[in-house]
Amino acid sequence: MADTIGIWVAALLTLFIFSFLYKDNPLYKMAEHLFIGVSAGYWVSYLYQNVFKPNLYNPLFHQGKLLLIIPLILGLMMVMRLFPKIGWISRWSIAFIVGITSGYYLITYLQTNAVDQVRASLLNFSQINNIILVVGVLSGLIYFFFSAEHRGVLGGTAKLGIWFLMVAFGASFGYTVMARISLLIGRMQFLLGDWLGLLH
Amino acid sequence: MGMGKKLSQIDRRIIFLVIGLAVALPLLFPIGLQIRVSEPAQRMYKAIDQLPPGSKVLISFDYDPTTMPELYPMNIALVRHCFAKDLKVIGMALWPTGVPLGEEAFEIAAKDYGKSYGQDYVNLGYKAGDIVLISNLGKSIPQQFPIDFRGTPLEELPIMKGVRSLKNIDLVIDLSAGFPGIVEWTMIAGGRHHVKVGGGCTAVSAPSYYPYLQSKQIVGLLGGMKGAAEYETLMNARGAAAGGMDAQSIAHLVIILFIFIGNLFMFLGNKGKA
Amino acid sequence: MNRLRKSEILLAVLFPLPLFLGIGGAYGQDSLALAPVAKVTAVDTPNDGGGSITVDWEVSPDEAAGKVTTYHIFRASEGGEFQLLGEVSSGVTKYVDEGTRDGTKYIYAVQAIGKEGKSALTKSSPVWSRGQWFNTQRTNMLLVLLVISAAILLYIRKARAGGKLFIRKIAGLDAVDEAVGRATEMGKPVLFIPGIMDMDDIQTIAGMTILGRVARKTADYETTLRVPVCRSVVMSVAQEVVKEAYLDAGRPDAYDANKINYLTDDQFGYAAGVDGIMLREKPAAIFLMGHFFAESLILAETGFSIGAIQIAGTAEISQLPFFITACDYTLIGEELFAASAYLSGEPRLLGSLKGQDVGKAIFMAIIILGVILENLGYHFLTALMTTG
Amino acid sequence: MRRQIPLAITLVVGLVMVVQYFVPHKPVGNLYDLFNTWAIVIFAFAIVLGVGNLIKIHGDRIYRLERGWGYSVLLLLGLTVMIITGIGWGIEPGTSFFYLYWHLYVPMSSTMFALLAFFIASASYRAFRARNFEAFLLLISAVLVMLGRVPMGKALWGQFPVIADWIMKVPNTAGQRAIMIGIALGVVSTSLRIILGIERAHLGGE
Repeated sequence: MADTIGIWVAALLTLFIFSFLYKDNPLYKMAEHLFIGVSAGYWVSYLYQNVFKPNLYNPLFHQGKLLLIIPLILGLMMVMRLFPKIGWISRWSIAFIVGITSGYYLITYLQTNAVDQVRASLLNFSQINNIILVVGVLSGLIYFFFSAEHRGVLGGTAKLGIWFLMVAFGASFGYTVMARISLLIGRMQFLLGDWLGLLH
Repeated sequence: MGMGKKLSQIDRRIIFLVIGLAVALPLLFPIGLQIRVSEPAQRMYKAIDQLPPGSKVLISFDYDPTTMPELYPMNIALVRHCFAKDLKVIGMALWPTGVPLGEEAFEIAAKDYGKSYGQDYVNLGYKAGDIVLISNLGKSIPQQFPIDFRGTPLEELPIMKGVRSLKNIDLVIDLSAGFPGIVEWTMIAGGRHHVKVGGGCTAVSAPSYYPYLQSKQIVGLLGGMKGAAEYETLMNARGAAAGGMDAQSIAHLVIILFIFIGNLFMFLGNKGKA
Repeated sequence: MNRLRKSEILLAVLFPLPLFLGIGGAYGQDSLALAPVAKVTAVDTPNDGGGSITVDWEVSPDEAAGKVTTYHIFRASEGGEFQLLGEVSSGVTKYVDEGTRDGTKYIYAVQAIGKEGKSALTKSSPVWSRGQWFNTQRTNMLLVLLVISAAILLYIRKARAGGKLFIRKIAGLDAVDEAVGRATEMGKPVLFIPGIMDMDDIQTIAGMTILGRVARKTADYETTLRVPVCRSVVMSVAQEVVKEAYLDAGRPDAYDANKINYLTDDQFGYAAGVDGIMLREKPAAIFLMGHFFAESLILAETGFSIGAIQIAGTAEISQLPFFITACDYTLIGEELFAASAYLSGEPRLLGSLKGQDVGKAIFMAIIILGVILENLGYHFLTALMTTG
Repeated sequence: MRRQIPLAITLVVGLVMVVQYFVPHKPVGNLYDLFNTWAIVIFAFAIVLGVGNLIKIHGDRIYRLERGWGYSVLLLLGLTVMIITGIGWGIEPGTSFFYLYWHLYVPMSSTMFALLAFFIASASYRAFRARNFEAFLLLISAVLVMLGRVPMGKALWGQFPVIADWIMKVPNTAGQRAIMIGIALGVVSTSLRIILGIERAHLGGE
């Protein structure tokens, strides 16, 4: 019974949102606002149960890990942003978070997305595909080289580079289309199958 | 103003209707087209297949309901494969929204293979922290997840015996819908803690992960619903993804046709001007 | 009949066999049915902060026959009793103990376990763990990091000292004047969309620099500039930027703060709002500069359908394809930042851009050199570039 | 004060994160562990900020009975119910929180993104043009990939999937890699500027 009601509610909300395709209307606006509220509430409950309770409240108040007072304070400072007068205090916590992520990204991007990728491009030319790959990487990098005017050989190579980029963007394009269609298929499977029972 | 111009300014709602039908009709009246398995999916399959029974696999459910049609069928197919090979599966999530989805997939697959919670699989739940969390798992798993999703302390779970950190994990499988996802696992679990990483992602991000495949930073990759359908084919179990492939085919043809017609108008229009 | 008898005989012959061999039944659990593991080495796990010992062993000779299912790993503090630490499946020959106390001496032992029984313990020599001060596997990364950081910082310094730094022409930027000019001719407004992210996003910041340039042009040409935004902070920054540009152009009277307004934080709500503006006001030029997501194609499509000149720029790779096919000019990825550095003349941006170019040049040189060496059969550069 | 302390925090924390990569030994390693654990907790507080803003904006709208205040009531209702059920009785499957998640949140968020399929279709017809050689190349590659990655493509011509695989494996990998290396360098320079305090945009404009 509860499941049947749930499926009907879900189906109606799905249709409300799809109604936007015809034109913007109150049913869509209702679903949209409900959605924003529900998703924010979802995150609050989740973080409370999975982070706040086991990582801060329990260890701090039940296991006596007093050092956790510091992140508690930094966390509260973050929330102070809600109050314009003392909002500046949130900069301390933001500075902490930004420091951690900057330090982290600095190293990880350099390793995984630069050095590891360069190493993987040191290929043997026994296969034609390896040659194409190396030429593609080099010419693509030339395109993003801003210290010299793209003229002559450099210009030609940059041109080749942009072609490689375009083929890559084409692949992204194709895959994005694929992804969006898949999501629509998922919704249709729900409407036609779970709700109306027309699919087998 | 010729017919071309008029047609190119056709009411969008007609186009919406066409694409809606292109997806709905093949679902109602399936054609049953054959699915070809691509190399990255094959590699993912092999990576799991080669693991000796009892190996520990960590699956991170880093996706949400918006990408469910793509990643959920993969989730089921991958867990099934692990269970079929008698691997021990530890589930967790960097996205809170992924936990219940992973849980559901666990339950479905566990029923089919007669696997029991705590012994053969466990769901540790979600924890905030993104990259920082992954890095911490490299030091200690129980410290980050003192209890599992159901509130049981980790030391009471037989499956967690001998699992202290990522070093004791034989393969990380990530179901990735964006950030944090397979890139972060590759960077930290793979790059720093030397654990094998593979998994599935949305079709949107698949092209940008190919360099990691070529450099062997990831062992295999399933891209989008098609990737899921390929894995279902490899497992000989047609599921929701394989069932959607006819609709996917027709919708792609319709979109290609739209692009072609649109460009034809432009071409004709330009000719008219000249 | 015949078959039955055969199996009966077989049974009779084979039945005592397990007893005879001492496997199976009550005996098997305690007796040592399997050959022991050949050699167990335990060493301090290298390049870590301590608290960890790595145990390696050679497989039991019985593993090839498929008799081994798992290995048990034991640990004893010196003089203490062996305690079970963990188990791994057959085929695995390594176990990392992450729970050691630095400086304490331990002895490890490995035992093969099978259906038929188990083997004797094979012990390691005593070992203790400690932390290392430098991870030697990462020397290469340190080198790369230092060189690139130095290049970036040096160029920033040079730019600050007033040094001239050359940046190549960026095609999309030339089109800005053309687009604003056309809007003026047609007597229609110019629309600027700075993406949907907040001011803490570097793409939004880059977008604001370009907005300054566009605003300067619309001030000169006396054309209306519309800037609908998705974040309240972005609105106040955009108002500042535009006001300043109008002041610079000597036309502060033409500046209208109401033309730069906040719509909504919601992604699709914003897209619908901007669509409405496009359809009502029919701008002749549209700039999309900043961080865009799924709404990019909705915006670009509507802009295209009203026949506007569209110039886009974003570093969000997944949205670039839609801009490239639906807009007249597109700044691709880093070009957005280069354009912003070029326009603003900010030393830190220009310097960074130059420093990054040095990085690119180094990586290109390594690739060329590495490929040559690989093809000549030398692999040391590849090994050198392998990160740990 | 308001600027100096945050800059110092970023500098110290950022440097520790970089240095620990090279120095695993105790003082550095421990500090790094500690920071990590704290970061997770502070991250979690950010949600309070988001929800606080939401309540502020929509509470205001209801209070002033602005146009569409009814929608704001619905929004706050959804928010409240999810928070009360989730914090009060837990979030596991079987709870009322989970029921609401599954039948409200899941269908709505999936449908929001499914809308994009329609918009892509209409943009394909009305806007995606091969306006120059580059865009032409992009569209050709897109069409080949779209054909090659679905079963229909294979049914039409056996070589479509082979071509799509090749595009993905070779030119796509090359193009993506060039972009990746470029982005990595951008991240390095931005992070470096932030840690050293050359870049201060994240601390706000004042």
